[in-house]
Amino acid sequence: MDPLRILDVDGRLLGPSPLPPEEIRRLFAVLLTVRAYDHKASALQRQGRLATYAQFEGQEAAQVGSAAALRPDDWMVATYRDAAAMWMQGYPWDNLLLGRMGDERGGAPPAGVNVLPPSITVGAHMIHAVGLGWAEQMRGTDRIAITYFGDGATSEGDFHEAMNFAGVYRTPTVFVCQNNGWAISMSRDRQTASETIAQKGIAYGIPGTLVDGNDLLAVFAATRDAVARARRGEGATLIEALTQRMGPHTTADDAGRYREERSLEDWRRRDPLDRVRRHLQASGSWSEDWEHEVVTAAAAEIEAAVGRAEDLAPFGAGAAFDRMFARPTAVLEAQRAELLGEGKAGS
Amino acid sequence: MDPLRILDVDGRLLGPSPLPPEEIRRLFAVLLTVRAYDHKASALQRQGRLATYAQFEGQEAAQVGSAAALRPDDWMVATYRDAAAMWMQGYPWDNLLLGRMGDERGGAPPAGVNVLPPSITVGAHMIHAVGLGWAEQMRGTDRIAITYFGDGATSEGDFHEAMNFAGVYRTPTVFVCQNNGWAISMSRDRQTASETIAQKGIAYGIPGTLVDGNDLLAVFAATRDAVARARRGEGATLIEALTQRMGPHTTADDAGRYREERSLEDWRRRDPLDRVRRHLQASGSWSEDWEHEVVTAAAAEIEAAVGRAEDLAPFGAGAAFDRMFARPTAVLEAQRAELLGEGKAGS
Amino acid sequence: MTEMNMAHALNDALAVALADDDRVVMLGEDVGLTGGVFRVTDGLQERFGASRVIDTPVAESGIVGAAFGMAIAGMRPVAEIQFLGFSYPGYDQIVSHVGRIRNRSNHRFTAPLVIRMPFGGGIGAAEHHSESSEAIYAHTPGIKVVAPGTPAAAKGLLLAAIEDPDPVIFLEPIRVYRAIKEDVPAGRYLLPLGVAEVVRPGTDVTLVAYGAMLRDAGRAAEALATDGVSAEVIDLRTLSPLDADTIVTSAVKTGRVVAISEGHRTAGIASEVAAIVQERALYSLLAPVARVTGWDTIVPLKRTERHHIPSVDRIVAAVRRTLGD
Amino acid sequence: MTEMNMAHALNDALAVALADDDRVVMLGEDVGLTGGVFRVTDGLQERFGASRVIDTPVAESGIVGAAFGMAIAGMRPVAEIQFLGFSYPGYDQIVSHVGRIRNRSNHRFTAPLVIRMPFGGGIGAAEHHSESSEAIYAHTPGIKVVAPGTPAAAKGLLLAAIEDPDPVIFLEPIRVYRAIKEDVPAGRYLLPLGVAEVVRPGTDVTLVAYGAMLRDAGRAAEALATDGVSAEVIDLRTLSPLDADTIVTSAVKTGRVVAISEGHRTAGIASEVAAIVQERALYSLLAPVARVTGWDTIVPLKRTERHHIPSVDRIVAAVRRTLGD
Ligand SMILES: Cc1ncc(C[n+]2csc(CCOP(=O)(O)OP(=O)(O)O)c2C)c(N)n1
Ligand SMILES: Cc1ncc(C[n+]2csc(CCOP(=O)(O)OP(=O)(O)O)c2C)c(N)n1
Ligand SMILES: [Mg+2]
Ligand SMILES: [Mg+2]
Repeated sequence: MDPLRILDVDGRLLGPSPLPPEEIRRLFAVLLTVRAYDHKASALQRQGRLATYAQFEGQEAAQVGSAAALRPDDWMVATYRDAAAMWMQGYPWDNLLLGRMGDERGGAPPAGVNVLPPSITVGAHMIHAVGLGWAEQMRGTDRIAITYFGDGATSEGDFHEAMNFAGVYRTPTVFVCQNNGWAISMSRDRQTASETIAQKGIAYGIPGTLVDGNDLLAVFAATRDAVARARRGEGATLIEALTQRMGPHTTADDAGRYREERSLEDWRRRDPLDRVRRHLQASGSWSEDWEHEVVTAAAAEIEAAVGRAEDLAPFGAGAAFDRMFARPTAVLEAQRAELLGEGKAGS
Repeated sequence: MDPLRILDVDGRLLGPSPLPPEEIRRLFAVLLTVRAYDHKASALQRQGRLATYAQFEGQEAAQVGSAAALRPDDWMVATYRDAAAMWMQGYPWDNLLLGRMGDERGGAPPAGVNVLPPSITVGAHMIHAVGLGWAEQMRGTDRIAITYFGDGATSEGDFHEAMNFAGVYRTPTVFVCQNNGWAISMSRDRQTASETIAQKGIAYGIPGTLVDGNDLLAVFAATRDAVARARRGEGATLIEALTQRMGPHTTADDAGRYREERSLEDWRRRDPLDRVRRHLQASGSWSEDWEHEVVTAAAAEIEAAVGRAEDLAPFGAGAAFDRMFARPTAVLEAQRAELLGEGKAGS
Repeated sequence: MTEMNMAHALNDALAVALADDDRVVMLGEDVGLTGGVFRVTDGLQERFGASRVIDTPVAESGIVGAAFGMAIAGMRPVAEIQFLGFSYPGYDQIVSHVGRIRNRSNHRFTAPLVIRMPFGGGIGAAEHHSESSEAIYAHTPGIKVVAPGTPAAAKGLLLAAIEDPDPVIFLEPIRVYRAIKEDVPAGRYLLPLGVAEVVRPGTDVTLVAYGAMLRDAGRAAEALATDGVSAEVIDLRTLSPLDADTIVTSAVKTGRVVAISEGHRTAGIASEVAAIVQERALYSLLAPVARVTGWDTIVPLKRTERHHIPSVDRIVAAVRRTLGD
Repeated sequence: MTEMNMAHALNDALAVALADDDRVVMLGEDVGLTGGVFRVTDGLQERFGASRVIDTPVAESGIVGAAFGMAIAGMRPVAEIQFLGFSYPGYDQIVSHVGRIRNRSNHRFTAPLVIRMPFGGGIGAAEHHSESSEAIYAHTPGIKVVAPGTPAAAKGLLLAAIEDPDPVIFLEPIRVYRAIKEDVPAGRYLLPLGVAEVVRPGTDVTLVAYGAMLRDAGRAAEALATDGVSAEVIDLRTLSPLDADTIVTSAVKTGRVVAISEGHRTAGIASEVAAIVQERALYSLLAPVARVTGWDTIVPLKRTERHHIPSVDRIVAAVRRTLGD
């Protein structure tokens, strides 16, 4: 299988563009914005203002290209590394940051945003997207569900069960695997003896597509087709986006222990932003000023979100008891009272 | 994919036989024997002398043909429906019967028999075969491990993890899926949208083979090749044996609720014993007297095993406490004393 | 009111829920065509269609995970796991996801689903089919755990579980399914979750039980009554959250408590009952709270299973010990 | 004797086991190349090779299941699960298979494996990374559960777990890994499983603790000592089987017990301690056994996690309540 590629590393179209020029320009601005966020979040982590953070540098096209193919009301179920995709689907920076600051309100995007909080455990969340899409099918809407996961996640049993259910019930689910080469220190070739991840679809009667994950247009085209198929009621698709995580696994990881720095050189040449910039440059629709403007505006927006998130007063001591059920049970109320010193055990 | 077939329903060879005539004759005797067991066990269950029993009628060739390809010291990890394969690998009738009578000693075959007690849960046991074979690999033996499972079991996440580990570590594992068309009331075509189960191997870099599971010789040939591959250190193979369970799921099941009786007509013509009998008849190496002799001897042997199993005095009241650890813990000893009325709580 | 056994009462409850609320769907292994291994869902697929009563592949994690997704999207799924012992492959979905989404999203997303599971032994079934590990789910935050002991309670609690805005694990005592009949109210009938019931008043000792053990607690109370011992029997009904007030009120009154559970002893439901009673009623206790439970062993197979499940004799003997006899 | 922190002591134990016994192999996610997320296995793959210290795919059920198969075949696998919260996808393998093969086969097959898991909170980690659900494993028959609180105990117990003929879940308190140092004996050093230790003698009250809470129990004892209250501190070390005798002996002596656990309260380890103490020492008790535990809520994220984990203040307050202050 050769991966689908539309934009080569020099920014040249290898075939008809799936997107009009203005839209490519808009998505380049998005790429710049999400990279600005990624850098900002890493910086905040270094300053101790965020807990562990999982960078997505290198994977921007895979996330932005795929999310660009969605309708605003579609469901999204993604991971700790998918802030770019989530943001595109309406999940505010504020929430993403709050989550990383260790505040449960990070998991609560505004009403109408159908994006679940990022999955921290690996593997379990894909079947949730199957269930969400299935429910929409039952209710007769044409809403679909997209789920993001890594190469490592494909080893979990839950990947298998999710794909199998999606195949059997032809649920409107788009499975996007960002194969970034690594699951922490485990390289892709030792994660599974399957030649590609895309071919795993065969085991479920689900078409698998291999795309250059650093090619915004290829990722968009593949996802657009998968979304259209799902919306038409024809079932799920598995997309493998070949990419590379340029940073460590998280800010707590030392990638030097398992990855040679020079193995990244080739990937740097394939940077997902550079090739879109070259493409825009070639058609004269890019300028340094414009890029600067976009980045500055994004930085300001993100900065404002950081401010809001940091200013949000933490929950009170007893708040956890309120988050368990629609109404706290008597057991929880008694424990809250104990915590707050109002109750006396053994009385 | 066309299933491998060597012996057609009329008992004619479609290619060279993988087994010499005497061996085919011997295995026909085995087929007769295991069918005699299956019928006897069903009868015992009806008399209330066994608990629920899972018949394997129709699947004899799949089990006998594959187990015939093993060395006596190879590991076997099979299910509640695989008594025939287990018996061939040395698991005594006594133990199989004891298990069905609800006695833990059923799970203890004699020393030297490398067959685990039958797996009652669906799916979890395949990875055990991976671990067993892996351990043999580590110790430098050329012992392999075979595991049996059904079409339904391929939907469990553990099937996926087992196949993936076997692929990654090239463990000496032979995966034998008896696709008998059903998982209780769920037909194979609704279990997975994959066209075949054999093709699921592609997802793990493991070769998949589809065989006529009612063809003793085809099953033998496919398993022989898979075992040889595993023994040579070349890794695992997935074999899908197409067959049909002719009885209900278990003696507690009413197959009439989900399967049309006439859907079995075609399968009756493909009976795994009939075609071997026809083959032997054609070469003049079968007689009614001989078959009668074999069945009578088998019946006597099984009857004797039933007697021994039924005569075995049940465990005493406190025995469960002895089976938990090499030596019972103080907690267990206290509980045993309580059960036996020697201890007084609250004293 | 009709006389029903528990399997029938549960079937009735499911039919009511499916008829009353479009959002209710059922899914599980063999729930449709065959009506489930215990026939609890008998006839429901025929009546409500294969898209409301869904036969699934053999994949417990998938069943729970898909139901969870459906619930978030606004459905009211009722998932069936064939036996409690087969819920373990779906354990991560239950503990890590079903019980957490409300907390994780600060109420923005919720998972109002019910996971039904037959539980307990006593029918000489194969290994894994006689589990009574409800304590592990009671220990899990974010999930309610319900275990009825009688047909009417089964119906009222199941309908309440389906209407509850949060996830509920609903445990059905296997050996009670067809063992007892009683009058069950027709139509929509609700019993509150989290509320235990004094099913037999008494003055000398409190027997705390649930599920299949409720019947044996009642039998023990009968036996004790003929000897002049008045036992109060409490049906817990909900194992999480436990109705501590009902237990403690009774303990204060009788001064003696026997906590009965078919589950393993260590860190089990009976341990929790004992911990609560000594915590809140120590100075009323005339004897230690006795635990009559399954042992810390695997449930033995048919031939010796009877030594594992608490018997009426063991309950009576425990009562006698607390009475100092 | 060398001064070591717990991570170092565990690494030392693993090196001893790998060096002494060919049958010992390690497997888990990232245990080899990176030496594990907490560096507990640092350098072991380099020293013993990639076939003895095995990096695996991300598949907890596969890790446990494969290790289980290896153990049956005669190896002594030590599996690592990256965090206790990630053991749930492997839960079925642990409960349905690892803890059962000896019973299922009446001793014919056994599974001497160790499953190591970091547990507990206190470092402001992401969701699922701060679990303290050890009670669910303690409730599971056929498995021993060990949870050291100090570096030397960690080494002695881990080596004993590896040599044990039965499966052991070995829980390593995350926030202790590098928090304390003490002298750790060199080479093969064994501490018995199932034996609790009185780590501080006292007369007025017994504090029962384990894992990371042991340190806080000690601090509480210090604080109480300055007020003239003499607290005895027991390090449980093994959670299953619990060393009831040591607990009860102390309870009889002091008449007051505070059971401390970071885990959830309902049907937790502290509940079991309370149940045992009231069962065997009721008439010695001067006050109810107090439970100081994590709440029945999901462990909150970083910003409010501190309200969940029992603090020294909460322990002291509980002691004061039992003293009637
Ligand atoms: C069930 C579970 N097991 C293990 C982990 C620890 N863990 C976090 S991320 C990760 C690697 C995942 O790799 P991949 O799926 O490729 O995603 P990536 O991090 O590369 O985006 C692991 C093992 C976890 N979070 N959940
Ligand atoms: C984990 C688990 N889930 C469900 C069951 C109940 N069950 C027993 S057999 C069976 C069907 C299995 O079908 P298949 O794998 O095709 O094997 P077959 O019975 O046809 O031989 C089911 C669902 C079980 N034993 N274990
Ligand atoms: Mg990856
Ligand atoms: Mg089958």
